[in-house]
Order: sequence, then C-alpha cells, then structure tokens
Amino acid sequence: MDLTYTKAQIAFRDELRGFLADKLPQALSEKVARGLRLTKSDYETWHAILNARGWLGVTWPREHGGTGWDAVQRHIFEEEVTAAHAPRIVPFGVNMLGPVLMKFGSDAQKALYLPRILNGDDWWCQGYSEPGAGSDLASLRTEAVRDGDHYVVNGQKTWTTLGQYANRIFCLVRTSKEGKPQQGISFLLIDMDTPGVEVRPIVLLDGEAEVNEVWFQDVRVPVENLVGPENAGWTCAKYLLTHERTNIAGIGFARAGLAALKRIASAEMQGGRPLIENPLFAAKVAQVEIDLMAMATTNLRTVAAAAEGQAPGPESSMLKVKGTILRQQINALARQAVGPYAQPFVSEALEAGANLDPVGPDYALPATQAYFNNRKLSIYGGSNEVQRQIISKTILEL
Amino acid sequence: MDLTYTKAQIAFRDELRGFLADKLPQALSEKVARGLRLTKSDYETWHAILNARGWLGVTWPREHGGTGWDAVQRHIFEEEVTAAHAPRIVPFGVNMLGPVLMKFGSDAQKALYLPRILNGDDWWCQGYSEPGAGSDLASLRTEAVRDGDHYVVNGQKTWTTLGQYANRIFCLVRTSKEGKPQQGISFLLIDMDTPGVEVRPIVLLDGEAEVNEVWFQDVRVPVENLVGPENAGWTCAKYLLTHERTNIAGIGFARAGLAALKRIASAEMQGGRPLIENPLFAAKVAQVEIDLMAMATTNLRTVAAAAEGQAPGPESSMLKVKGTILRQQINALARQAVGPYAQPFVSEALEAGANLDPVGPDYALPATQAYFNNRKLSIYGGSNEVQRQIISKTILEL
Amino acid sequence: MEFRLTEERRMLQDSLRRFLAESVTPARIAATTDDAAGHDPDLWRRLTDLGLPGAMVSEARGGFGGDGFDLMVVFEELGRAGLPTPLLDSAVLAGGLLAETGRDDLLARVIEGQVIAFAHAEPGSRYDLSRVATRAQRRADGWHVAGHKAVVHAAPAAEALIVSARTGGAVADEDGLSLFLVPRDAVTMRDYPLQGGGRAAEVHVDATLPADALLMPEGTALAAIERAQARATAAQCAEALGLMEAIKTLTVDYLRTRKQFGQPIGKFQALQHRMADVLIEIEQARSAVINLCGHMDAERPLRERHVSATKNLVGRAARLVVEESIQMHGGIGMTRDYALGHLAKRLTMVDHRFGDADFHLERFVALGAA
Amino acid sequence: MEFRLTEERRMLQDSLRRFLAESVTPARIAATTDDAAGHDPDLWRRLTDLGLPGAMVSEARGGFGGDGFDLMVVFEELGRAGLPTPLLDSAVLAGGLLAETGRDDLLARVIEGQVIAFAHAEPGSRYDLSRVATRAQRRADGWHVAGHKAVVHAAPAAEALIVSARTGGAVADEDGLSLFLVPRDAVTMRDYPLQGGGRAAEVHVDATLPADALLMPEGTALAAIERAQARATAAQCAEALGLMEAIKTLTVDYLRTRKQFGQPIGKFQALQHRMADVLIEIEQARSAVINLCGHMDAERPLRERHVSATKNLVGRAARLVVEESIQMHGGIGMTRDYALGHLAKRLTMVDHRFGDADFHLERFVALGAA
Repeated sequence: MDLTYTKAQIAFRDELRGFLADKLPQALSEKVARGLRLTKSDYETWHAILNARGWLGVTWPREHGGTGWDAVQRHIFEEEVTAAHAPRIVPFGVNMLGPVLMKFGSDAQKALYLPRILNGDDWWCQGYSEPGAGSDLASLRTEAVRDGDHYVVNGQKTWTTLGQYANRIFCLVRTSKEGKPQQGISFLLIDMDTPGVEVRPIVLLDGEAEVNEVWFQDVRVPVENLVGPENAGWTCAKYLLTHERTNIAGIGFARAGLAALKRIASAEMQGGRPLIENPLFAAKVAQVEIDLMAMATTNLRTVAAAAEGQAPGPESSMLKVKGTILRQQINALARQAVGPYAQPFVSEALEAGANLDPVGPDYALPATQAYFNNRKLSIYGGSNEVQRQIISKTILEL
Repeated sequence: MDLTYTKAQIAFRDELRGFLADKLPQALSEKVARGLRLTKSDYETWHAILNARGWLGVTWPREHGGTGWDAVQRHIFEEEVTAAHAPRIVPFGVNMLGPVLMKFGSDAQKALYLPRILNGDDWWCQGYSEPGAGSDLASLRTEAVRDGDHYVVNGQKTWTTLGQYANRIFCLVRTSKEGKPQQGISFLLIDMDTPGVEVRPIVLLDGEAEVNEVWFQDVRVPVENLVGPENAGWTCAKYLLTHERTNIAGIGFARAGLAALKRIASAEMQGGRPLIENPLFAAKVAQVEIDLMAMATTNLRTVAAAAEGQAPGPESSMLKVKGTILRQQINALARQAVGPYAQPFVSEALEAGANLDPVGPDYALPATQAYFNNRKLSIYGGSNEVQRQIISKTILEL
Repeated sequence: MEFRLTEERRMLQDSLRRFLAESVTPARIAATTDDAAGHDPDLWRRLTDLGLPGAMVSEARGGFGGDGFDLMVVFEELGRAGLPTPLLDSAVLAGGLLAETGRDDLLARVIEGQVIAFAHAEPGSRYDLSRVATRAQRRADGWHVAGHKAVVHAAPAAEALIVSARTGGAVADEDGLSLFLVPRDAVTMRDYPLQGGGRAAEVHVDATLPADALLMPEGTALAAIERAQARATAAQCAEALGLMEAIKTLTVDYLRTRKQFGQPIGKFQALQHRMADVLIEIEQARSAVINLCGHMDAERPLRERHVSATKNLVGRAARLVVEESIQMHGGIGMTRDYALGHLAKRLTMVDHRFGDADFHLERFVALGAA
Repeated sequence: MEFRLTEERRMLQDSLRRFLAESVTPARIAATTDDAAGHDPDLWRRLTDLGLPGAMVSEARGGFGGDGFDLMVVFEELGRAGLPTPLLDSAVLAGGLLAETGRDDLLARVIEGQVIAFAHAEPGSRYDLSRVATRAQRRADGWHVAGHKAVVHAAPAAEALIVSARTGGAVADEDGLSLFLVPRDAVTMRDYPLQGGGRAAEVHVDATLPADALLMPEGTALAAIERAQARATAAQCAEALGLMEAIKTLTVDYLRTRKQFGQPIGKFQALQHRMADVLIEIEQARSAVINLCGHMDAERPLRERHVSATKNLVGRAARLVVEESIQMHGGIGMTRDYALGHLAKRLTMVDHRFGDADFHLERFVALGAA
C-alpha cells in the first residue's frame, strides 16, 4: 500500500503543470473559473493547443496519435487540467467515437476520421437517446432502411449535447425489428449537412441551449458509414459506455466546486461574520470535503486496478452515483451560500462578451445556474437509478 | 381552521390530569420515565386503576363498558397518559381483540370475553406472524384441521409480544388451501393452557425477552372458539389492522423521548459546556422538534377527520412511517448524547428490583437500549416498506 | 379544534383555483419577466377584482380578511398556478406595515391594486432584519434618505416604496430603524428578471422627503418589520406548498404515463418508495403552514418560533420535492418549456428570501434558548 | 501509488482470516463477556502465537510491523470475526505509548501477550483528550496518584495499567499530563460487560507508586496520547470496516434467500437500491481507512485531519450499515441469537469511543481553521 505518486509520476505532473502555466490562455481559464459559457471557438482553441503538444488523444494509443498514457497518468492529467480551470475536452469525438472506431471501425474509417478528430476538422455529436428511450436505450426507434448503397434514416434523437456546433453525428439506429430489442441496432456515422437532418435547440432550466433534438427525415447515408457489422451496434454502444466512464467520479470538478464554495462562503457575511465560520455551514462543507477525500481514494483504487489491466466492475457505477451526489451537494451548498442574490436571473451575464455588470456578487449567478444545470449529473450517462441497479445486480446476483 | 381545543375538550383534559395526579402510582411512573422494564403486575395494576374509573376500554363503546370517547378525546387521553409517564395499555386484548369480537364475535363470545379483558381475568397475546410470513401475512402456514367439535392446530407463531404473560392467544390459522392465500384463513381463540401449546422466549439485541415463539402441536381447540365464519379470518385481520393504527404516530412517545433527550444533552458536558449548547447537536435536536411540531398537526388533522367519521386513508401509513423515523432519530440522538457510557451493558440494571448501581449516569443504559430496541418500530405493525407501498399505490393508482 | 375551511374561504379557494386554472398559461407566466412591471397587468387587475389584496387586510383596516388562513388559502392557489404577482409584496408586506401606521389611505390604494413595494434588505444584509446601512437624516424641510436596497421585489411595478432607513444606532442595532414612504420617481432602479418569474430591482435612494414621509415613530420600526415579515413568510410558505402540490401532480402523472423498459416508470418500486417519502414531506409542509398561519396573532416568542420552524421545514421539503421531481422526470424535467422547470425554480427560490432553512434552524434554537 | 498489500501482509491476512473463521464461534464471543478477563484466554494465546501483538509494534521496538497498514489488515479481520480481544488496548494503545517511552521491557511483555490497559478517560471527560482530573503528586518516596477512570477497556484482563494523571495545570489544560505505570493490585475496579462484547471497568486509583512509575517526562504526555489514539482510531476504524463487511455478507445472503410475497426479498427494487447505497458507503469507509492508515506517520496537522475525517465517515457509514441491515432483516435482525445482532451492536459502539461522528466533524473544521 502506498498512497503517494512515484517519482516518475511526480515528474509527469510537474511537466503538465509547466505546460498549463505556459499554454493555457488566461482569458479561457478565467471564463471556466467564473462559470461563464464557453463558445465553440473556445473549445476549438483549447483542442488545438493540446493537439499541438500531442495531448488531445488522452485515452488513445500512440499509433493513432494519442498519448499512450496509463490510467494513473490519465488521472493525473484530469486532476491538473481541472485544477488549472482548463476547458474540458469535448468528449464526443475524442473519448467516445475515437475508441469505438479503433476497436470496430474499418481501416478506411480509421484513416479518414481519427486524424480529423484530433486536428479539429470534425466536431462530432452523439445520437443515442430518443424521446421514448432514455435510460432504456434498447427501445430506440430511429430507423435505417437499406436502399442500395445507402441507408435511409428516419426518426428523432434528443439530448444531443453541443449538437449545434457539430458537423457529424454518430447514431444508434434500428436496422432490424427481429429478435431482442438490442439485436437490431446498428452504429452509423451521419454527416449533419445531409439533406433531411435538422437540429432544434432544447432550452434548459438555466436558460442555456447546449442540448438539442436532431431530426432525420429520409436522410440518405452511404453504407460505408456503418461501423462494425449491421445489427451489431449494441456491442459498440456497450464498449463506448465503458469508455465514457473514464473520470466518471468527477473528482477534479468536485474539488474545483469545493474551492469555489469555500470562496463564496468566505465572502458572504451572516450575522456579522463570514458564513464559512458559521458552525452549521462549516460542518456541511466539512462533510462534503471528508466524503470527497474518501472518494478520491476510491477513485485512485479503481484507477490503479485499471492500470494493472483489471476490468472495471461495479466500482465505476459506485463512483458515478457517489460522485454526482457529491457534486450536487456542493452545488446546493454554493447556491445556499449565495443567499438573496441567487434570485436575479440575468442570463446574458453568463456570456463573457455581454459587458453586463452582474447583479450582486459575480459568483451569484454562476453558482445558482450550476445548481440547476447539474441536476443533469444524476440523470445522464446512465441515470443513478440505472447505476444502482447495476451495483445491486452485480452484488446480489439475483 | 382552529388549532386550539374547545372548552369542553380542555375540561376533559383537566379531568384526566387530575385523575393521573391522584391515581397513577409514583413508583410506576418513575419506572416508565427512567426506561426500566415493567413487570406483569405493573401492567395489571395500571389496567385495574383505569378500569376502576371506566377508562380502560378507551376505544370501546359504552355498551361494552368502554369510554365511548371520540377520536379527539382518545387523542387527548394518549397525550396525557404519555406525558404523565403512565404505562401503556397492553393492546392485545383491549385494542386488538376487543374491537374484533364486538364486530365479528358471537353473543356468547362477547359476553364471555369482553368483561374478562377489562377486569384483568385474561391476558391475551397475538398469534399472527410466522417464521416464513412476516410482512407477507397471507402466506401463513399454521394449520387448523376440523375434527368433530374441535380444530386440531399445528404450527408455529413468532414475535408474540409479552406471550410469556398470556393465558390466551388469538391466532390466524389456515383452514383451507384452496383459492387465494387470503381466502383459507380463520380467526381462532386458543387457551394457552391447552396441551401442546409451548412458549419459547426470543432474546433481543437489548437482552430483553419480551417476544416469543409460540408452538402448537396437535392442540385441540373447541369450534366455538372460531370468531366469524370459517375461512373469513382475513376480514377480521384487516379490521384489526385499522384499529391497531390508533395512535400510530406515537406523538406522545416522541414528545417524551424528546424531553428525555434534552435532559441528557443538558447533563452531558462536551468541551466544557452542556452538549445541548453545541451548535451542531442543538441543530439536530431542533430539527426533530420542528418535524415533531408538524407531525403533531398532521396527526390532529387525521384525528379530526376521524372524529367526523371520515375513513382513514393513506394518512395512517404516512404517520406510521414518519412517526417511527422520528422516534428512531430521537433515540439515535439520545444514544449519541450519552457518549462513552453507552458502552457498559449491565442488563440487570434495567430491572427495577436489581439494586444495582448503574455504570455512569442512570440515563445511559436505558437510552442505549431504547436505540436498539426501537429499531423494531419501523419493522413491526406493517413494516415501513409495506407502508410506503400502500402510500404509493393509493396515490399513484397503478 | 377544526381543520376545515370556513364557507367563505372555501368559496374564495374554489373561485380562485378555477380562475387561475383557466387564465394562467406558460406565456402569461413568461410575460411576468418580460413585462416592465414584472407581472401580468391584466391578470393582476382581474385578481384585484376577485378581491385578493383586500383579502390580505383586516376589516378594521378596510379589507375583508387578513387572518393567517386567508393568506394560506390565497397563496396556496397562487403557488399551484406558479404565477408571480405583486400580492405578497404589496398587500402582505407593505400592507402589513401600513396597517400598523394608521395610513388607511395608502392601504386603500393597495386594496385597489396599486403596488407599493417594501425596500428593506441591502447588499450584505443577507437575512438579518436589523442590518440596515441606509441612513435618514432630519432636515429643516423633512428627511434626507440615502442608501442602496437589494433585490426589491415588486419594485418595477411600484408607484411608491416603503424604505427602511437608520435614524439612529449602528449598522446591526435593533433600535434606530425608521420607515419612509418614498415616491417611485425619487429613486433610481436597475431592474431585472428573477429566477422563478417576475422582476425585482436594485434600488438606489438619495432623496429629500417631506416630514410626513416618516411612517411610524422614529427608530421603532424593527418590531413592525418582523411582524410584517412573519405574515409574508406565512404567505410565501403557503405559496411553496401550492408549488409542491402542483409539482406532485405533474410528477405523479409522469410516473403513471411515462414508460421505460416496457412499463410505466411508476411501477418501479424504488421510485414508488421515494415518491411516498416525497408525499409524506408535502403533508408535513402542509401541517407546518397550518401551524404558522394559526399563530399569526400569537405573542412574539411563540409566533416567531413557528416562523422559523415552518420556514425551516418548508425549505427542506422544497429541496426534496424539487430534486426528486426533476430526477424522476429525467431530462424533460430540466427543460424550460415543460411546466416543471418553472415551478421547480420558483420553489427553489423560496429558500433565498426571508431566511433559508439553516438560518431558521439556528434561529429556532436561539429563540428557544432566549 | 500502490493499493495492493505486500506479500507478507497478504499472508498474515489469509492465515488470520482462516484461523478466525475456524475458531470463532458465537459461544466463544459470548464467553468474552462472561470470562472474568473480558476475552477468550485460549483464543488470545493462539492469536499471540500467530504474532498479532508483535505485528502492531515496529521492528525498532522489538516487533515486526507497526505500520498503519499492519493495523488495517489485522483489525479488519478481527472485525469480520466480531471477536473482542485486548489487542487494540494493549498492543496499539498502551503499546504505542510504551514505544515512545523507551520501555522496551514492558513492550516485550505486551508482544508476548500480557495485557496492559490504558486508563485515561474519566467520567465527564467525554471525548476530550486533555480533560483529566486525576492528580499525581510527587512524594519523597515517589508519586501519589488518585482519581477515577471511566470505561477502561481491557482493564479486567490487565496485569498493569498505564494511568494518565495531572502533575500540573487545570482540568482541561494541554500541558501538565503525565503517564504512570500502575500495577493491577494498586487499583480497585468495578468491571462489567460491554454492549458489543468483552468487558471494561471503572478504575479507581489511590496509590503510592515508586519514582520510576513515571513513564515520560513530567507534564508532556498529551502529544504521545494523541499519537497513540490516532493509531488506536485507525485500528478501530479498520475493525469497523471488517464488521461492515461481515454485516454486508449476512445481509446480501439474507436478501438472496429470504422469501416474501413469493420471491426473494432481494428482488424488490426498493431494497436493491438501498443496498446499493449501503455498498457505496462501505467502499467509502474502506477508502477512509486507507487514507488514515497511510498517514499514521504524517506530521500532526495532516495526520489528525485524517483521524477526524475517517472517524467521521466511518461513524456515519456504521450507522447506515447497522440501521439498514437490521431493517432489511426484519425481526430476525433484532434477535440476540442471530449473528447480525452482535455485529450490529459492536459496530454501533465504535461511535462511542475516541469521539463520535459529530465530534470529529467539528474537530475537522477546527483543525482546518487552525
């Protein structure tokens, strides 16, 4: 047992810190730190900076232009970029589609798409959920019917995050209605410029439109855009889900959230002294901090096991549930800490270019919005109910 | 809307208070207040005192020697006797069997048993649960086979509270295996002196043996001991369950527990001042007090509705769940308040006659035992899981 | 002991519920944040015609209600509808203060539907009633009042404001607070939308006022402010209860109809049991609101004990209801266009006005120890 | 970074687990409360033969372990078995103090299995380490020590006690505490059973001791007591983890086999989801124990931060595990003769020694602010 990093790992961490100090634009990290909305070009700028250093394909092997890092290195990377308030890597191309193509894609698909993901030629989005199929993915109904060299796609996807920026979408579509629901699903790549594709924004509680509906009406997709065999899309989907679980605990986000919470509670005064000195509030903050200290170790135990090649068990589901609950608790405490200035709702003030003075302290609106927005954490990526089901099935074996 | 008692109700309350001040033996109320174990004769003494005043049959109509009180009066009675630390009325005869006999019993049964319940000739216990049938009562297997003028009973009952004091037991027994499980059940009265009846104590976590197993081996029971028609016992059982729900919220117990908790937390010192002044602990105590203030009103709303003749809805399930959780929270806080002296386990010290000095403060052991013992509150009388099921079925109507 | 509503209140409840069900639409709710006044003027006029402001005021002061349970009936219905109105600020809060000053002329205007806002809290005062930095100085020609007031609800719609200011004492002293009637054009505002609908404003006062602008004897306002806020808290908690009931209805409907894995999600026992716990806490919230509304006229210690108990319980119940209802709805619960989103935000904001759950938990302890 | 056990520790774990699984029975556990010593002397001898006391002590002091993870491995197994032994009190607590005094002669006796108890807490001291009223006065012929010590674990089995006493300062001062070696026959005891098995005693001291009874320089003991208690807390939390694992196994088995309404109760989704939450918290407790055991040799602020963090988290997890496992078992979970009862009581008692969850939550705050 040893809780400390090796010398090599510490050297790696220091190299990362140096890189971030040099290359992460200050304007960008300030936006992230203040909880402002990022533009498409913010993300593209950051991707290009990472790619120039060879560090965009964090989970990719070197042969495809990735880092080749092990699980511990990837963990250190996540810790450092989050602590530095770097933007997140947009996951759809790099972390989701990339691994699926490497595993199931044809040589032509790999050669065409993988470089374009890294160099920013393509912005991918994800076409999984449907209005009738949320946690119950297998019941999806978007249909792809073979017609010569094409599939003709009809249907509707929803909760497509950042779909408004994407030029391509990877989709689960139904190519057969025979057998179990899972058996007739295929994994298809679709160019968003194809006639019949329409993106409609979904406005969320916090006023932001980062998720979308994507509609398909008689969209003709070349058959070479099929990944893996027809009707074998479920295999790709499951494989992708395990990759989506990288950094599922969100330790870095939780740490950043906790630090922001402490700053807010130090600035807010209640009864003539900083809120952070109020015994009840201090106890609540300490409680999430203690939970986070333990969860960070739970996470490292999983990372270490993965670095030794162990297959992920129900641990990732445990990390998902506890990690999202913890982040939501931190968000709720921050909202509480803000006090009466949680009420003003000047949504435009979240746009960095808006030149609008915030109402009250500048942390008030982002903290309040984060509370509402992060209710999604326990819903998406496999809801916490689905995760509890996985945990209990694995342990109870019923 | 009016939250206050009428003048008549206040007069009634004052009459009760006078009676309790006069008639409740001080030695008895001290035992109850200190959480010591009561003997059989303690209960019998108190029953006799109440019966002499005509107040033992709290839920009974006057024609059978009961009080004839309405729901509000019964509620006031419960409040006052609990506040005075009177023993509880042993419910099996008075509150459970009595109402069933009045509704379903023959004239002969009523004439024989009802007076004996009030005057203390009989101590009844309840034969419902079986080792294989807890919350799932309908799956019971104790069998009664007709043989001439008798039923021959074989099987086993469990969780029979205070069965060691009883001379009679009312049982649910299976008289038929046809139809739905509920349809073949009968309600039978059994003399515990009959050959083949055996009582075995079950020792609980807290060292107390107040519950028992009752075994029946070829026990011959006269057919006139059947209550209602053969195979109609489920009707009696359901009727009894609604009567068992009287005072289900346990407001009086919760109030007494809260008062005891405050006394303990005032006596215990932490960091040089009374624990009750510790902000975190004070907040936890305040939290249960606030919940209790609301629950008392929820309870009164139900009582008032009952007094107007409305049938109880899912409210009694809500009161059961919230009431037991609240009492268990109070028990847990009291255990916490006790501190290190929660550890000694001198079980004999709970017997009033033991002449054994307590280890540490005299409240330490009773508070700790109450924590363990009252885990039962959310298990028996229809577990909280069963209650939640009832609530959601009633509301969701699925 | 009696938990049924009087005949009059039941009629008011019925007619209000019917009117709101027929009249309130998502578009009209959205209009409350877009309209410069921060509410829907047409709906407000019709609610005034129904007698809502008058129902907040006692007969002795020219209204026809004013009891705690009048507040409960009306605000529970407004909560169900999710409709922002100036009723709480103008009729309960400002109206409550005016009733204590004897200014029945102003109260009559409030009953007619004119809006008077109460500008009291300041940046940094958080939930502390006595923390006022705004100063008023006596001048030869009257008063000079100067200061900044934070998140003043109903201010954008107001024809006048009651402004609290310090005529003596240090910033958090209990003594030394006074109330002034300030015309709308004597202040400057930055107004903005609110989470949960309606608008408020930051109000800057730097005005010279006539001598009769002082509404009650100099330096004595705190007790009156506390009484008015007790009534406003009761109204707000009743509104929260109505919001919970509306969210409950939406969620139960959703659990019954939404299908996943081949059956309504309300068939999943894990959700059933959690929903049962939500229902229990909504019943607790109802009892807490009854407790508070039944003690509006009690002596201060008992009344304020109920203020803090109820605000604490409602704050906790609100969070549970919001978080569980969104979770049970899944993604749709987070969208702006589904009714839940607005109700959930509005319910969440209850904890950010008049003190949050923890503030009142500590206050309950302090009131008990005092 | 490495979360696997060393080969030696894995062997110790395996052999200990096997031995305890074969040897510990309900009757032997019950015997620990009936036996005058408060433990099972035969089992204790065999555990000593396995090297358990020595594994708590560093090589430099004559043992062959003593690292935080040695504590973790051993106490997790003792927890799984639910077996009360004097190991924590004699080898970790008294042993930890002795290791700081250079009294390797006494430490050797502890390693051989003789029991030395540490008598420190007093009636009214609760969890406050510096609150000691027992006084020691220097006499011509040595020391006179007088006072009352509360709930002294392992005292009934002890051949000697280390007694803390005040040689200076007022009752809660940090300075002025000293440690004395007191022979068993120099104290009087009232001994009694404990809630989770084993026995303890109230210890009354009123004894004259030789000069060399003083174990470390006069007045300086608090820091050493805190260090020893940090190690004891790690051991106790590891034991709690083992208890949780044992309860988890029982409960999962019960959920799989117990049938109600025609199916195993583990098929009921409401219970499945709650069990999942229990499992998550047990994993959290394991991580917390790892964190503490990995920081045994850290500087005080960091070490004590982990002491309080881990004790808090383990205390909360323990309560959840106890309450949920009893609830899921129903009535059988409350009976003395089913294995759960003993484990649940023993796990509950963890919160009543070395500070409860709230005590350590506040201490964590205070340590962070300092």
